[in-house]
Amino acid sequence: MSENGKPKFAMYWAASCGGCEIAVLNINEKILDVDANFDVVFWPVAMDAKYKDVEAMPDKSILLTLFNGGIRNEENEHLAKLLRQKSQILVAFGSCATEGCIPGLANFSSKEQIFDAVYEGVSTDNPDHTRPQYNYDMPEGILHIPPFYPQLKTLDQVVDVDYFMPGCPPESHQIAAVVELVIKVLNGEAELPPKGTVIGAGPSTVCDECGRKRNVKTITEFVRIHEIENIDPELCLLEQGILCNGPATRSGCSARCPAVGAACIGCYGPAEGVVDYGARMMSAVASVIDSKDPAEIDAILDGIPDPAGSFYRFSLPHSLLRAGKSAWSNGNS
Amino acid sequence: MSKEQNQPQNDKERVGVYICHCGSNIAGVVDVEDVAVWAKEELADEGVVVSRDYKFMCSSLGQEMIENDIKEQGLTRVVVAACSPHLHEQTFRTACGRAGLNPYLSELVSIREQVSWVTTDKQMATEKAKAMVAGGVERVIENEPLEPLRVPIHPATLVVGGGIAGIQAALEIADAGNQVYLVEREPSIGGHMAQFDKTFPTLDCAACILTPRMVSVGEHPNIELLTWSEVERVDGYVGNFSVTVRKRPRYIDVDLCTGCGICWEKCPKKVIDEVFEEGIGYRTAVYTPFPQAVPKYPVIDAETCIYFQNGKCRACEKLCPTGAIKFDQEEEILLLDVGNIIIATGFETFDARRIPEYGYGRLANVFTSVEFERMCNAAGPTEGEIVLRDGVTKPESVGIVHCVGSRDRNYNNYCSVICCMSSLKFAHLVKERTGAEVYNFYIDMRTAYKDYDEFYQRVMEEGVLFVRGRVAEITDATRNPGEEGKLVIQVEDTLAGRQRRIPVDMAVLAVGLQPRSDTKELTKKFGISCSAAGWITEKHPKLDPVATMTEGIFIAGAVQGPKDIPTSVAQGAAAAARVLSRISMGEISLEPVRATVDEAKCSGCRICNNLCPFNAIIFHEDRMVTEINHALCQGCGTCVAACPAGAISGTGFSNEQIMAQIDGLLAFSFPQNGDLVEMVPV
Amino acid sequence: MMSEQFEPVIIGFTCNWCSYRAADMAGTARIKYPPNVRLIRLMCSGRLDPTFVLKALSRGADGVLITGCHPGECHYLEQNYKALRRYRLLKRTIAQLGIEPDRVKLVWASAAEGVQLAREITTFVEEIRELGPLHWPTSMARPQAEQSVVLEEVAA
Amino acid sequence: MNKYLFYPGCSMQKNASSYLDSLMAIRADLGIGLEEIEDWNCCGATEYWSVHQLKAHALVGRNLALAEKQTNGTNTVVAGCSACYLNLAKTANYMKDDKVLRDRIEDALAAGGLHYTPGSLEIRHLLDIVYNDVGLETIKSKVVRPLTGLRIAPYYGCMIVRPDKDNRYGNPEYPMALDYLLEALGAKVIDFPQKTHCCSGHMTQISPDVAYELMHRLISGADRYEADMMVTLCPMCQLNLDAYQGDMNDYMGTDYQMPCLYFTQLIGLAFGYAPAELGIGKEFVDARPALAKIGVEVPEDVEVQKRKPRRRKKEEGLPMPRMGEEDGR
Repeated sequence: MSENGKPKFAMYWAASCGGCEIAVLNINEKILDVDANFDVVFWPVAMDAKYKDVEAMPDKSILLTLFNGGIRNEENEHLAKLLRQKSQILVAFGSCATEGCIPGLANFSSKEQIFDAVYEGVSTDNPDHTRPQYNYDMPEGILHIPPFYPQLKTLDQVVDVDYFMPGCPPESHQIAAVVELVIKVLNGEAELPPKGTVIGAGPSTVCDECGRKRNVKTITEFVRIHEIENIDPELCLLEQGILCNGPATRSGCSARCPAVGAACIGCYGPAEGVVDYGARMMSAVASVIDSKDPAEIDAILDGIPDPAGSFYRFSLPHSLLRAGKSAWSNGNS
Repeated sequence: MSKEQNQPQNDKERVGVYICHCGSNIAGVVDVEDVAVWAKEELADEGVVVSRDYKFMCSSLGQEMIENDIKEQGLTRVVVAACSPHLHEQTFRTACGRAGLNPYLSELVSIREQVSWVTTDKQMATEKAKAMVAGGVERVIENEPLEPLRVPIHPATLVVGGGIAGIQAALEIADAGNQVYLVEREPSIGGHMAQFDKTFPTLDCAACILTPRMVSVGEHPNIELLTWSEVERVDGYVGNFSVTVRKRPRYIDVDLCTGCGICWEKCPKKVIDEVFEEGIGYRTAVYTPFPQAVPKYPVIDAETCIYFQNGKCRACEKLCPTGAIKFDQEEEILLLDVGNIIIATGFETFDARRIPEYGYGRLANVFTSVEFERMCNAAGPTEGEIVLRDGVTKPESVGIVHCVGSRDRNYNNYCSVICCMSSLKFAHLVKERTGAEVYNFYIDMRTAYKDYDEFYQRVMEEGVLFVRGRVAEITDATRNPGEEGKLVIQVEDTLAGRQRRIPVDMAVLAVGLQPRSDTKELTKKFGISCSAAGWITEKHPKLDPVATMTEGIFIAGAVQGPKDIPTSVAQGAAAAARVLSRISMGEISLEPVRATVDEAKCSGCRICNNLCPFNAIIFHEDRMVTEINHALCQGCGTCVAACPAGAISGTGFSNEQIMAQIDGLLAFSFPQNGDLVEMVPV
Repeated sequence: MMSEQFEPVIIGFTCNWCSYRAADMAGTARIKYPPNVRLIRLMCSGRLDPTFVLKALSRGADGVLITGCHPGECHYLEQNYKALRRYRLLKRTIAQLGIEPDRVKLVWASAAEGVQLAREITTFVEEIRELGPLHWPTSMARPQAEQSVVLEEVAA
Repeated sequence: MNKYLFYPGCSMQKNASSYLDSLMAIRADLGIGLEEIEDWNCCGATEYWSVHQLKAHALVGRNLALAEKQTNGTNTVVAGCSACYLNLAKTANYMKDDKVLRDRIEDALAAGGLHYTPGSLEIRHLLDIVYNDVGLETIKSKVVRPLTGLRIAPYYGCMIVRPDKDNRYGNPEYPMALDYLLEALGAKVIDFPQKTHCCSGHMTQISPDVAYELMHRLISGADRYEADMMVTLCPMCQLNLDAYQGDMNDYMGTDYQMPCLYFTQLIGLAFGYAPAELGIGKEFVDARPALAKIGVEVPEDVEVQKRKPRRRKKEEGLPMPRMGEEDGR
């Protein structure tokens, strides 16, 4: 409790795009409830604050911390540990923190490959082949930038996490609901869910909220969305040959993408209890391919040009393998 | 969510591990003591509190050991490392049950079939055994207490095949007061046995002993006989099969037909009877295969009937005293509900044309044993006269060639069992009826079983000649006047150690038995499996020879492998006994391996909807959720693996069990430099 | 930590009705094959969830052998085709993750084919030996371990 | 036009020239292009193999090496002579399977600056090409003078079917390829029991009495079936049955006049070529009387043999087994 008697609230972004922050602002007037009920002590995007201020806080003095973004470098991990230490409730907020999300796609490549792309790429003019130095001697002393990890990790891979809130970004109405819940809890009107619960999402998958008509599924070909003349606005996209991740993706987003004719790409992550999101999609999609002949099966599968990308777009760092072999051999070879 | 991070740490379960020596079967290769000690130490964190090794875990003492530990040590899980679950899983589950532990909280790890019997390196074997025990322990912790599914048994039984095995099975079950449907493809029951004249070794007449059985089948109030019919498809599962039978049109009204026989006496169309007469006799277009046929009603063979071919004739119709001929009869499709099925579809004989050097089909006087059976039969094409192909000349010398298509890499590797004895029978009949010189050309004489070898002695005393050696060729290319006009049998006499050319008037090829050519369709239809050779696989070669891997489906007679009449009859009765015990129990309990949908998680995406070949998956449009019918579910788990939402769980083989087993199996790698090293930190 | 000959660890998934019985038969017939493969019994190859394969690979298996009834001989009529389809897709996916697709192999073996199964296992063990260890760093199970790597770099 | 590397072999050049002539006459109709292997040498026949195995292999190896050098567009080597075919095939296969032997042969070849890659060539007999590549349909379509009424004993000899792993001529124990081929030409082919028995090979030189006995079996066999002639596909067989038939008759006290021609000659006749173009007339046992049956003009001096009509058994009694499609053509 701070002197004004309000519980403390913090929000931090690690390796992320900032969309989660915007999503929080998108809860509109509800944001006022946040201010009314919380004392915002640390939120780099919204207000000025120094790490040392946080370090100075007593342990567990922050009631609620929404942590978004993955763990990409030493600084991210340091802040994750620091905020864990200072917070009572640490929420992995958004797809990056829960699963790795788009930044996690970097786990297909080794650190070298990433640096090559960034510092030597066609769009880069770097005649001296300069690469970042973690330590650099200056007259003023040693300059230090946080080392870049071989892989991006999810929040729960570096610290203990209380709740997980998926979404890229989490739907604003879900955020509002969570905020509301926490406030209720504060006023003793509700109970916190058990530790480890996924909050701000449904128990089932996107199809549950999807309005499209569904039949028994058999897939004879896969097409990219731009390849078909007119998509049936009523019919299940998967049945039209469009690789839609809806069946394997946790509900909670109100099936926004399928609703407007765009395939679900899986930002809400796996359903309750699922160990590996990509494996679920693979198994489901492959099972309904309408062929018994290996050659024909392969021909149909050719319609999925980038399986790993399609099935692990948001969840690679949290999948069983976590990263491609090159990202593993990084530094270990 | 964070399940992956915390390794399976288990503080509540108390696991007992038991390593079986199986005499020296396992202990001879695997260091069982070491495995037991290791499990106690290394798997303590997993909850292993007891770990023992014992000579024979399946012995009553071994089982008691488990029971006592459950009671005294309060074990909540049991892992036995011994033989294949297909042998003793039930044994140890029952033992757990006796001690009050849910039977399904035990696991049997197969370190005999999968380790000691297949591995030479003892250290490697021991390490593999350890890994498998670890896998078993991790898995058993995830096991849930289950109750076996109870399935009611429909009292009716389907018997497929009306040979002697099928007849025996049908009678046994019907006599016990239960409904039997006996389906036979041919117009009459009787099978191969009905073709024979005499049966070895007693030489009693086949018809005399078979006909009474056939008649009682025909008259039996509890047997519905469906001849000229075939099983189309089989749905359902043990206790509740529903079988579709196609009844081909006889073109005879069996209610009017008296079987007087005028129709086939007067039928102008004669055709070679390729089936019952094995191609050396004729029948008419309307016919019964043989006089004592059951049922007595003929069939009209539309393929050959003049009326069906070119719209004229109808002689039989005109002449039938009861107007029983019905050319407009159509095929019927019958739907039968049965609880159990006995398959007794028998065998086919080897096609002697495949061995051209024996000249069958080219040289008139080369006969197959089945042709010869018909020839010997008093009711056969020659009224039992043994004559050459010209139909008149009696042979002065006959050569009987054994193992034609049997014990031969080029054709069938196996021994056809009955040929030695039937060849001896032929030799005797030839002697008896023609006094001709008879040669038997054999590889080995195989006359096991009661009174068989005595018969062999007797035939030898009758002066039949035996030449040990595989026949190279049967030819009409003669080399000297002595061979003129005869068939020359070229053979290496391996006792005399020389090549011999033996001229004979008639050669009889003892063709081997082989699986029916439509065995593949049979196995698909009934969901059973067959060996590489094509014989139906029994549940256990020694201890369960008449059951199949598929619950509720039994086999009897030669469909399971070459067999003589006594054994086929015994198997028919055995299969019947198995069915009867089930009928009297009224229900059986099945493995509770089933899939279940968690409706809260199911999004109604319908991915799983057409994955089930047993139609156990139902979609509820109203609630937009999928449900699985446990009665129809066979527990394959395909839908469990396919569900994108992870909403379907499978008992007995749950994700948790399998994932845990993987963890256990991989927790320790192969020994590098002798001792175990961790592969992945557990 | 490598001994002179690399001994791969392989997880094999078997079907209760065919390949598992084939394994039994191989045993009963005392047919020898390398001990590198540890079998897991499923009711049907159709039960095979790609998750299991990824799990095995992530836990240190150098290869995964999937076995089922021959096409058209599935005890559950046609579930082995589902296994086939998943297998084809899974190989494509792991290839993108830099894992040699040949580390996962699907073979058919009927209950009667003990000899064939033993042969397949022997061949596969050799193939994986050729490929060498999958070499998942043990860090996989311990997130902290990469620290050391990073710190070395920092020192550098 | 299928192209093949052609290995004529010594006998086709000399005593079996009629085999070569007839082949050359019909090859265009059959649509087979034959490219002779440059500078080929003897195949070792039958004797050299018993003299020195390795040298014999090396001898054949040279032919293979030369053939391999010549492969353009085809890697199939065709031999008309069964002995040549067998020897070429034998060495080619042994070199594939037996490393030790391979190396030793390679050494020998290397000495001559040659090399053969085991498996690079396919060795086949002419009948195999005609029956399996050209095919009966093509042949039927070219027949202008069907050999109707000509009763032929098809004689394969022992070398092309032992071994015949992939059953190119039907069941090795009782091949049918030549039977079907001759039927396609319109001839009546007898069911010749000794079709794969030994012609006696070089027994004529080593122990004539054995040779005469063996030949007698074949010729009397053909005669018993009232064959007008025997048809062969091997110079060695033809030589024995034709050139030594007289001596055989003297020795056995028989009087057979069983002509023996090459299957290529029969194809030629059916395709309408004149006997002379096919080397017919060179044989010891005059074939022309028999050929008169199919209206091939015959000089007056020879009088057409009249055969007593074969007394057929009345088709009564028990039916014969029906033969399956594949054997029943």
